[in-house]
Amino acid sequence: QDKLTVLLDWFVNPDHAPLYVAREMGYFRDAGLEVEMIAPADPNDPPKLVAAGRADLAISYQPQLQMQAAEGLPLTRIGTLVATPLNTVVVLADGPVKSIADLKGRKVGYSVGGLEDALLGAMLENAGLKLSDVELVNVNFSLSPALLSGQVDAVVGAYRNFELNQLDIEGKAGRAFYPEEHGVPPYDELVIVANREKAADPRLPRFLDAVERGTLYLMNHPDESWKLFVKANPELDDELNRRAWRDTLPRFAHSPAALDARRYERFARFLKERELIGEVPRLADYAVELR
Amino acid sequence: MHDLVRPTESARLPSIGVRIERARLTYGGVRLFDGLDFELEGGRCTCLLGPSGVGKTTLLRLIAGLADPEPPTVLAAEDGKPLDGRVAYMAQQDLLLPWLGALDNVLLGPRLRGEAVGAALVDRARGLLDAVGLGDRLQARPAELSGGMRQRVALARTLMEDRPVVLMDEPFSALDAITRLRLQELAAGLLAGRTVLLVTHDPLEALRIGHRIHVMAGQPAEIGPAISPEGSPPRPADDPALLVRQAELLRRLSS
Amino acid sequence: MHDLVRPTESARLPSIGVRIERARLTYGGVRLFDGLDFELEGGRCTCLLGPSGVGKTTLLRLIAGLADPEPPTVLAAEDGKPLDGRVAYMAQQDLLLPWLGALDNVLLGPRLRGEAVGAALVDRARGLLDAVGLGDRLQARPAELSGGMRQRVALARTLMEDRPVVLMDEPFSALDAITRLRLQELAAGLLAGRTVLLVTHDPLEALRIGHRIHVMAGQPAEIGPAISPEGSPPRPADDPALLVRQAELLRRLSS
Amino acid sequence: MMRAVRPMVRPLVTAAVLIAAWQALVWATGVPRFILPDPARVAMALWERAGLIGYHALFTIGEILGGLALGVVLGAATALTLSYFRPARRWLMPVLVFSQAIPVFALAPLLVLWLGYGMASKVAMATLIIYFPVTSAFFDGLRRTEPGWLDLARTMGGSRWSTLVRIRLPAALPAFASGLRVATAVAPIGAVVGEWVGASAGLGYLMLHANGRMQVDLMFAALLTLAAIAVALYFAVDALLRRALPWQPDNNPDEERD
Amino acid sequence: MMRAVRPMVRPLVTAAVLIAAWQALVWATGVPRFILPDPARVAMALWERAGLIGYHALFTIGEILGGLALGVVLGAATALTLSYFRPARRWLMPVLVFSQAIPVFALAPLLVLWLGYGMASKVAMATLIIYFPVTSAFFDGLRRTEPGWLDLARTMGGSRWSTLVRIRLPAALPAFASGLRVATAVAPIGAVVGEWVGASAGLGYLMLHANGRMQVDLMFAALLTLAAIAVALYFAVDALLRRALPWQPDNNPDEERD
Ligand SMILES: Nc1ncnc2c1ncn2[C@@H]1O[C@H](COP(=O)(O)OP(=O)(O)OP(=O)(O)O)[C@@H](O)[C@H]1O
Ligand SMILES: Nc1ncnc2c1ncn2[C@@H]1O[C@H](COP(=O)(O)OP(=O)(O)OP(=O)(O)O)[C@@H](O)[C@H]1O
Ligand SMILES: [Mg+2]
Ligand SMILES: [Mg+2]
Repeated sequence: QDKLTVLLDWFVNPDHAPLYVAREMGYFRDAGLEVEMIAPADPNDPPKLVAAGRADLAISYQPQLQMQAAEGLPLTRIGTLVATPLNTVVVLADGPVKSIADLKGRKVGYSVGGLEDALLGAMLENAGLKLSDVELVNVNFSLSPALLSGQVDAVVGAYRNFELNQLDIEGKAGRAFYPEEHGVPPYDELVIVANREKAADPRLPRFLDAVERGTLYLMNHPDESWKLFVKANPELDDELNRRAWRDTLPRFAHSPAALDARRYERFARFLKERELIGEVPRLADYAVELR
Repeated sequence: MHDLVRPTESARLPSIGVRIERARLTYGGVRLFDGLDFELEGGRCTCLLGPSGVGKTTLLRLIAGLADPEPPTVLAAEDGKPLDGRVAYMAQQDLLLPWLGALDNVLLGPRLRGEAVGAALVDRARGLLDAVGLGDRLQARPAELSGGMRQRVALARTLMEDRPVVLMDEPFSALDAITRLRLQELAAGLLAGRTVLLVTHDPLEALRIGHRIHVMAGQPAEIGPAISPEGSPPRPADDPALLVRQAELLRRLSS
Repeated sequence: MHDLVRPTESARLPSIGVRIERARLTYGGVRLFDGLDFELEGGRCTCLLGPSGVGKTTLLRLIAGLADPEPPTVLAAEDGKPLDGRVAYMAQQDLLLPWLGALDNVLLGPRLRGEAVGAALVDRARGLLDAVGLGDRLQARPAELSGGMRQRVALARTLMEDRPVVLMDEPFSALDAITRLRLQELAAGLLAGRTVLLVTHDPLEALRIGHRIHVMAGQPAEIGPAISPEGSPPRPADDPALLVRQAELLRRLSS
Repeated sequence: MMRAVRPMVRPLVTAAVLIAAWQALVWATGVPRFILPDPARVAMALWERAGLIGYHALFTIGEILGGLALGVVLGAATALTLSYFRPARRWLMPVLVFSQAIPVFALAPLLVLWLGYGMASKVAMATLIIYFPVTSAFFDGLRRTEPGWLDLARTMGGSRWSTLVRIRLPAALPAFASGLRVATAVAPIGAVVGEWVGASAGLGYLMLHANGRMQVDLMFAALLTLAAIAVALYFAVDALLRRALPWQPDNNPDEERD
Repeated sequence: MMRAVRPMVRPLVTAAVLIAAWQALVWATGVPRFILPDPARVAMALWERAGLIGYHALFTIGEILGGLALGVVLGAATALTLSYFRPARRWLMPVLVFSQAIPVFALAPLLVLWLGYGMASKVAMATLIIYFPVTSAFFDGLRRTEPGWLDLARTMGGSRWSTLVRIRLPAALPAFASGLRVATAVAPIGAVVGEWVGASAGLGYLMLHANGRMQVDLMFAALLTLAAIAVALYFAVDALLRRALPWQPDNNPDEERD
């Protein structure tokens, strides 16, 4: 059994379902791997630690990866976990904001991830506004509470599978504006990154195969998978996670190891346009399809 | 004598006697007092002598209301009113506040009582410090004063209090013989007509300024009968009659 | 006299004289000493009297190496070696450590020097406390002791030190006349053969236990010529010759 | 009888009053339950998830105790160094203050890189938080020694070391106790912040987790547990300190007799 | 001459030594630059982004000063209340300790809900962090008054209030100063944590932002600025306190003459 350390992007949540299903179903064991999963508190840390050689793999985000690659971090994507964006701009359905253009002059809360203001800027420009037409407030830990309690009129960085359900459970309907429908190129929300120098590590293809098996089992047996998931994480057994689970299912990458090169290049150009990166890094330097 | 240091109304202060009866007090299982009776005659100076550790300070504190006597102790003023607010107390340690200069230390009483400290009070405090020989060290902090100087500031502070009952615990112990004589006279003059209890280790001092002198001894402590020297204090230090009395006192002390 | 309290080797201690020359010291712009000369005769007890605030304590601290004199001050022992480690110092305040009991306070010196505190030392400390009348309060913390008791503990601690030069600042000031006489005798006995400087305010005390007696006065302070009473200390307190000398001393003090 | 019962009753009454105040706050301000849930809800979470909370609490208690022990030892050692070496004081003090101003998220990757995701990085973080109050208070105490005692020690021929052990240290104990009290009160938050560095157990982890997933009841239940640990620890240390320093005056104005 | 120059030179030398140590650490451990950049890189960021950093620093300084002022005033008031009312002491103290154990992220939504996203919520956060050290140290000082002075005040007929003002307070000032020193050192982190709660300006915000963007150089540049502010503030307060308490013994073991 080879040991493999995976740093999650954040605390365990249904986005990580394929990993947990693979573990609970014994797919990792079958692949000769003993996988340890660790949750950090700051999503920015895991890629750094993988780049520094402290862990084998990290779950990160495609935009972050591209920014990190542009900063010269020796990271490379080896797989995809969630293959669509999850990020959205969310407002209350019964609030005054019916379209992106209605955000003019309003307060928008965000949690500093590095990307959110760029996303919002692109969406606003798509609607004929500028980023300076809204007031941005970093609300860090509490996107939904800030929105629900009327502290802000909209939040960016809310996940479509989570925050919308959260609002709903609290009895308020939310309205989501999807970035990919408002001028932002599509991207992979969750990717699996490894240290570039160690991309040839023979454990990695085995790991991806196990994740793929996990994903497929998950899609074939959603209810059994849920049971496996909450058995491993009993604290997640609640209404919100149940709903998030359901909403996340269709978004998992059906073929985790596959790389859509154009998608990455398109998004890299977007990042450069938004001045989040200085130069468009070479794709081969930060994303591979393992063989 | 400085006129300033004597408050104008002092002549009108009524003299009150103080009586303590059946006093009982225990420290750590040891009965310090048990059925102790003692009386301060109104308007007179009572001196208390006795071996170290016999309980003189404790008795003073008891009268000042600072010790917790046990029943059936009775502490009463002659006029039946409580003693609170009518006692000035000078402790065995100087207890000067280190952050205040000499003058401000002397003015502590009025300030604590929230009295308006006007020119009159300040002048009186100055006068008292001058009288104890510290007229040129008004601003000096305690740390800059010698032991005897600190004791003199504490004495000035006590005299500033202008109370009908004055309790003093070895007020001159750190002073040289000459300064001591001068300050004994000063105190005797300023405190004339008050009820004074003065603890001292110097028999001659007691004989010079006491109307009545008691010796405390034993465990539990007992207070012996009064010696009342002739004449009125302050008596001259070289009075031969005092020397005779001194021998008697020493005899009582050593018994 | 208790045998225990006298360390066995004390007889062998060499007696060293101490000389201080052209001492100069300024406090806040005031010259306390300027060209002061003073000598402690080896093996003798020198007593120092003087008005409060004249600088007695400061001089003592200077000899103990605790004050910073200015040039051209010279401080020297007769044998030419430095005084460090050969001086015992008893300050005007008792300076007992509040967290230690009486016995532990007396044992502070050996402990500070890292000596092994065995039964012999403990017995000697006990003996000293017993000799100062505190044999039954060995464990009492300073806060539980009367002022005079605290002074006695400090005295015992100083005697415990067993140094050839002993400096004591008003060591008996808080004691009653009888205890004082007893402890003067005890100290005189235990310190016989040592070089002692004793500051006191009591002329009789100086006359009883001093070989040489000096009066300090003035500003800057000057030290007068020695008075050397006949006979060897401790002299009896009722020696009529002492009374004559006392009058002389008082005259010098008041001039 | 009454007196014997009291010490047991008071915490209960305090708790009851606090809970009532909390409930009143919730009613009065109409604060939404995803921001501040009402006591009943939290009690339920506490009850239902007792096992889970207890499991995580064990980790946090371990971190608190570890951080406290290490922080106090290091803090005391630093205070000694500071007061014993003038150069240390001049050069080290700014560094210490400097270190206080570094936010966790800047340090977290470094700590993890060097200490890993285990207990060590959390204890290090708790230590860092506890360290400064102890150092500062103890150092202040060490330099406030009554000069007369130091003179005495000097004439007695005490070495620096023995003067330290026999005089400066005991004299500084009340100040040290003061610092220790503050340290005890902040230790739990230190441990929680340490879990921020990355953890898979501990009350801080549980809270963050619950917070991130809007399990506000569970978060507050964990928070209550943490606070209870903090209060218990504080009073234990306080009682210990009082017992250890019997010579120290301890009077409160309202106990002055009139 | 030499002496006059020294106080200016020392901080520069300290800084130089620290920078050298930092560089050495980077070389020795080979820590990657995206975790700990080397000094030159950070200096560059500091220089290039001076305007940006300065702009954010102003906010943070404002928050620190506000929090410090409020925390000290509230802390002092609480200490007085605690020492003057036995009930307060019995019932309030556990609540205070309790409050210390509440992590920011639990409090943040509440604070923001009540105080908004402006300066107020950050000042509140900084206040909360400063509050306890001040309260605890001052309270300790207030109850350690020399009993003799209290006896004196009693016989002199001092009211509780005047005894407090004239005796207890000045006597507790050294302890208060001790607490204030700790408070000053933790105030900057209080402000940064406050910005964590939700902000659109301030060094904490800038750091978070830079962290998210992987601009590690900028993050460390902001961190250095914050730390410099902390050190400057600490030494200013320390100098002030020493000047304000001239009667307090202040001796260090290494200044003992041998
Ligand atoms: N630290 C100090 N700062 C300023 N002045 C001081 C200091 N210590 C002593 N003095 C001054 O030096 C003088 C001598 O003080 P010292 O304590 O030596 O007197 P003394 O002769 O021992 O008096 P006493 O008999 O009252 O103890 C006094 O005027 C005192 O005010
Ligand atoms: N707080 C205390 N706790 C325990 N015992 C105490 C306390 N205060 C005083 N005592 C004891 O009470 C006795 C009397 O003390 P007190 O101070 O009254 O003596 P004193 O007659 O004034 O002696 P001195 O002449 O030495 O000042 C002493 O034996 C002392 O040890
Ligand atoms: Mg007494
Ligand atoms: Mg003196």
